[in-house]
Amino acid sequence: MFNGEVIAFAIVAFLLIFSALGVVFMRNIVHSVLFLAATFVLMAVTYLMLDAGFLAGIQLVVYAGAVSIMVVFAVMLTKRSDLHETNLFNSLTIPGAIISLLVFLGLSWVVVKTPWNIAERPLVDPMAINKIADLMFGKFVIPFEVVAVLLLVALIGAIILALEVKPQK
Amino acid sequence: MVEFAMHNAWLIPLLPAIAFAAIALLLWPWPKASSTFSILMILTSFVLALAVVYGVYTQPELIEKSMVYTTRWFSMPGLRIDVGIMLDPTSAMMLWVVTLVALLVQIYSLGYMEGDPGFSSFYAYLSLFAASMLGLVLSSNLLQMFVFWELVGLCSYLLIGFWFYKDSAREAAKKAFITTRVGDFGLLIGLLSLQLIFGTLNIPELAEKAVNFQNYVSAETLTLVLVVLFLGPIGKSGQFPLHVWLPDAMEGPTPVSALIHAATMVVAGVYLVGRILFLFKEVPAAMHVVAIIGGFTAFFAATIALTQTEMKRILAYSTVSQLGYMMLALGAASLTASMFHLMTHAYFKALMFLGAGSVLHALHGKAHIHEMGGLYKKMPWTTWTFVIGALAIAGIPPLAGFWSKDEILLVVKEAAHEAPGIYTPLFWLALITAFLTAFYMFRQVFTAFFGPEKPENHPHEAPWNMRLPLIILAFFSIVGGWVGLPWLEKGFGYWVRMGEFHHAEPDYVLMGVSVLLALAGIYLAYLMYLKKAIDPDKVAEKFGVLYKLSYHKYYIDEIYLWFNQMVVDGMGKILYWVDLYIVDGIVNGIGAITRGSGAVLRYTTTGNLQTYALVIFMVIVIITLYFAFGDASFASLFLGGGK
Amino acid sequence: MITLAHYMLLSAVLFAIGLFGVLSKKNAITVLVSTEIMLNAVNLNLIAINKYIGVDGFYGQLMAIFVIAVAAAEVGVGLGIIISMYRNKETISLDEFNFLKW
Amino acid sequence: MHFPLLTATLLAPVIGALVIAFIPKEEHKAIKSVAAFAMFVALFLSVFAFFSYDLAKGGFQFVEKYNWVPDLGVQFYLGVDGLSLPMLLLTNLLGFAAIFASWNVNNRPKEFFVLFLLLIAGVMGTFIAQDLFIFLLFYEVVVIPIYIMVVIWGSSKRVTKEYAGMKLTIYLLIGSAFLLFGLISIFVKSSDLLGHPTMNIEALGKVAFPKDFQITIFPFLLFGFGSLLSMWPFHSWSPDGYAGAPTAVSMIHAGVLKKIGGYGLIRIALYLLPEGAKYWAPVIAILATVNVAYAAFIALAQKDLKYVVGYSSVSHMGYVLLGIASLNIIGINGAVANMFAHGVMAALFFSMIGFVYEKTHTRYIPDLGGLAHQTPKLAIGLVMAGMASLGLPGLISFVPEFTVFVGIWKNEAMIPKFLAVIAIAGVIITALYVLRALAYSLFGPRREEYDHLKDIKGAELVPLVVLGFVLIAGGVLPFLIMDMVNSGVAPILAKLGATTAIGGKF
Repeated sequence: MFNGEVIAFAIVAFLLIFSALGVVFMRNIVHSVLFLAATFVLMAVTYLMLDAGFLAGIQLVVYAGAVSIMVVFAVMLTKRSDLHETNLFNSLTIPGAIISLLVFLGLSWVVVKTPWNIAERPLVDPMAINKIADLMFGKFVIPFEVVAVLLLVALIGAIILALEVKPQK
Repeated sequence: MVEFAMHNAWLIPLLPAIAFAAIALLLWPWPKASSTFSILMILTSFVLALAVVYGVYTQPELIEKSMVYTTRWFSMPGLRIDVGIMLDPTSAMMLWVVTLVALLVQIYSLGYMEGDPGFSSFYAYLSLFAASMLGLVLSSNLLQMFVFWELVGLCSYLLIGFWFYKDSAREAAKKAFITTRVGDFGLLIGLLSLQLIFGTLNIPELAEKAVNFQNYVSAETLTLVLVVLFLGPIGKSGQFPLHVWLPDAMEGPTPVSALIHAATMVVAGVYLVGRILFLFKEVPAAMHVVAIIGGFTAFFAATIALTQTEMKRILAYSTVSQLGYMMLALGAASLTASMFHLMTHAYFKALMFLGAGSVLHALHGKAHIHEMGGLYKKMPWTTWTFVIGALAIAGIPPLAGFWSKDEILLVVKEAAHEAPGIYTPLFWLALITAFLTAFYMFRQVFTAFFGPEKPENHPHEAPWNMRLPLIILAFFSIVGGWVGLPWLEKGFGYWVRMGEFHHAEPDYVLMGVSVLLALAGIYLAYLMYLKKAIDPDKVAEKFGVLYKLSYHKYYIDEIYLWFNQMVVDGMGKILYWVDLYIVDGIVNGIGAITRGSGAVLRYTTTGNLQTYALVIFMVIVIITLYFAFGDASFASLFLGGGK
Repeated sequence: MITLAHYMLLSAVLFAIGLFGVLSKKNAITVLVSTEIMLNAVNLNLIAINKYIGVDGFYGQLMAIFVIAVAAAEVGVGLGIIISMYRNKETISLDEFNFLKW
Repeated sequence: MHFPLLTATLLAPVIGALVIAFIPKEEHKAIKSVAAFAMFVALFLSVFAFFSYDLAKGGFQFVEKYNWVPDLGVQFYLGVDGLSLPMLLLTNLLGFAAIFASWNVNNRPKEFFVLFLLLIAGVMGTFIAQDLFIFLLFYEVVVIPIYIMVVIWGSSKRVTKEYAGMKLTIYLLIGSAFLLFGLISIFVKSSDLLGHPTMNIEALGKVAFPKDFQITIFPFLLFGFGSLLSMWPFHSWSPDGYAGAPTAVSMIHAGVLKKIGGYGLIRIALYLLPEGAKYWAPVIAILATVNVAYAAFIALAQKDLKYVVGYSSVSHMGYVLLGIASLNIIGINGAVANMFAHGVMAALFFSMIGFVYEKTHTRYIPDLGGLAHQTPKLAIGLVMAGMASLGLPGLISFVPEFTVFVGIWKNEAMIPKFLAVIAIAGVIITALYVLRALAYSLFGPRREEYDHLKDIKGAELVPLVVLGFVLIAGGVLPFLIMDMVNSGVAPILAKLGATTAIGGKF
């Protein structure tokens, strides 16, 4: 029962949940962000366990790399002198917790109750990246291009939003 | 010519209508052209009317069976209204009267209305009136008659209010229209009932069906219908209790009073009842109502006329009284007497109104007889023609009024043989009225035209175009009654009648009594107002309350005014309040509830992003829970699957 | 034996944690970051399903790539908005931003 | 393929609106001329349709029918019969006159005339659509322009124009909500009975709805259409709405829009649910009598000319309802003709009051007076409208009113005589308030403060001439309208008569 796979999953899952909780519960925003980076990395590990190496790579590059850095920049730009007590709960904590718990229970219930149509053999293909590329530049080329445009627009939008507004005279 | 006129009698009302249209659309900037065209048209109508009268005279069969041309006006299953013309001696007589008086009044107005800013429109209205009145006279269908009936009412309204810058004229016009409207309401209901009972409003067909009306309706119902219908004539012909508008109508220019409120329009009620007298004859109770209303009005109006001081008002009450006579004659089932008096009354009353107009013209609008006096020196034509009119109305032989009034007294006396309970008092009332008539007429004559001259007045005789109509009408006031002399074999009564012709023997006793009463009235007036042997003020004091009642017209105007202001307007105000605060209040209340709930519920919109997210997920949870534990089949309704 | 259900339950836990963060943190950055955790949870689901159910191709992974791309864009814009919020109000506490009302 | 006359009539104002949309907004003259021309074309086409309609043949003519949403049985079905044609003609007459009545609109004329032309197209559509769906569609097209026009170009007196516009719109929408419920029930029921969906009114008329269903659904249609027709107690939008609305909207609203209620009651409620109508007729009669008397009394207490006419139109709608309640061919003929007559006369009234307001900046009767001195032509117009309003014979409204009276007088079984007497007595009160309003605003001593007023002239005369002509022509030659109406009402009555006579007593 306790083979390597299970143990690895248990450890990764524990760490993942722990770091995610850390993101939410840390009272210092910097600590929060550190835990976030950990979460992203651990997520990449999970992907690897699911035989999605390419996705794991993307996860590392985009999330653990770019997004974390961006968040750090944001923290830096919005920081105040004292970084303690920068990441507090609001007045909705208890209802929020209840709702979150209920959502979790609901999701779990769905997961457990649904008779999943599990394939006989998991899809494991070393040439996955080729197949993905084929799909991306074949069947899904239009969404791909749209996402590209979206990224461009987001880029410009982010610049404009973050741009210093000159005080008008 | 005669043949042409008989078959194209519709031209008679059409020509003045053309004059109206031409003036209203085209000629109004040129007063001279307007009046000339209008007079030309009415003159042509007059000539055609003469031709028709002659034509009817040569065709005695029309007495029994009128000549009728009809055409469809509108129809639908169960309702067909025709319009047409109906020629018989009665309508021919009316054509003659209306065209004659209309023509003379239009000529008279040339002088009377000279220089008035509304000269053209005055002629337009007069033409429209002539057209409507002639149309009414010729109508073969009661609804058609009602149409013209209302149109003459409109003309009356416009002409009473002709000097609309006067508040009094404006009010009088309104009052006239509304008072007659009250009557028309009854008339309309009566017509509706007749239409539904008999299925037609064509007069000839009604006449055929009236004979055996039991096949259609019970006598009681028919009586009720006719009494309600009679409200119309009560209103139009100024009978009690709807007489109040007629004296006020004297606010209009005097030629209008002569034409509309003396000679023609006000007799429309009499004419209408005369036209359907065959129905009234079938149910005696309805006849009695007509007779009682007529007889009472004759007496009642005469008592008011005794104390009035405005010249035209005296004449107006006299008109009301004389119309009462005509109604009384109809109530005694005599079309002849009624129409005969209608005709002679048109002559002498138009004459007196035009004479009064001439006086007003000369005195620049002084209306009270006490402000006049000794006018006979400066205005001989006016005075003597007026005296002829007064003698005629008082009933002095051989003037026109004597013969017609005598005829009425005679028929009432005859009717009294059959129903003495009803007609005997009315007969005595009529006799007293004859006395009163003579008295108040000569009170006016002696006060205004004779007696000492007032130095502040500078009267002058009227111009020729005003004198000419006076002379012509005076002529007819003298000889007009001779067509109905009781000794004639085929006199007026042979031609204008309903039912069998029966030649009444002249009743010399009655003649003598009525002449004596008239002379007594004149003599009393002479004593009181010319010789001053009896002081009128003392008499007035002696009669105290009665005098006051008469002077204030029995306070009927005040009662109506009170009713109108308190009850009708009050009702309006109350209902408006109800509308504003209850009907609308409920509506606005619902609106307020909506707004109020919005004002409360808007606080759920906190503006906090996370609250919104919380609510969203809460709902997601609830829906999930519902799927988990609720009625899955209902859930599947949204999701589509699940079966 | 680790099955699909395990991964999905893990994903559900992460999703719930992210949701809790979104609902109950004051700091706008944390809220944004928490949504990233939720998105990651979704991605985890997609990839797991792709492995255990999706026998006929890599649609799940492809979808996850798109999600990542959109999420990256979202973070960029979101942080831009946060910075501009900070510039205007000198704070990024969401409790202070409640003018979306009445 | 014959010339699509009805579509052309319907499109004339729409095209006009499109053309105006491309005219620069400063070109007031051009905008107004285009609007006038578009309405002239529509008027010409509808007059042509009116006189080329084959009375002997009857039924629907100039029919155009295309399937639109087959799944719901919706057809784009236009056609006119003796019921629709007078209404179509009326719409275009009033539309044409209203363009000239608003000749002096200089505040955003472009938007005004575009909205106005769309409004006319919508109203026209409701009258010529023979499909329930299209009918409702056009009806909703009507509501929106009215709201905008009242709120922008209206006038605030007793109530603000915003309130008036809101009230008007909400009432119209509440009415249409009732209506929608009733019509959908009919549609669903008929689909069940027929086995296939249809929205075609003619086809629905052939369905025999169960009696209970008819009795249940009829009140929804009654109150839906009734609130359009300002049936008591759903009338209070009407005076406020007219008072707030600009002249052209008052004209169209009082003149034709209200008539959609009466038209719908006859065309849809009576035709589809005859037994329901018989059951509810006494209620209609009572409400209608209340309408007549109640509104007439309230009109007496009014001091604002537009309120007088507003309440007067509520009162007149009582006659229309009474005619419908009589449930016999005479009464219903009268009701339809009365709608036409009242449309012309109310429009003339409102256009003249509009000019009075434009010139004197007041409609408060005690502030007016003696206007006949300075503006005689305006006075003629008002007097004519007033006389028509009080049912003067020789003008258009007498014959219809008389016919309605015959109708209700005839239906002794359902309408007690005293109701009829009260209703007829309404003519006295009508005379009272009309003559008062006329007397105190037009007649009386000359007022010097109005000496500078100019009488109506040029384009302003068009409403008076056009509507006045119709008033007189319709009054002198009533068969022109009555024959047409009769041909349209007869088939509906044939169906009503075919149903078993039930007392309808409560």
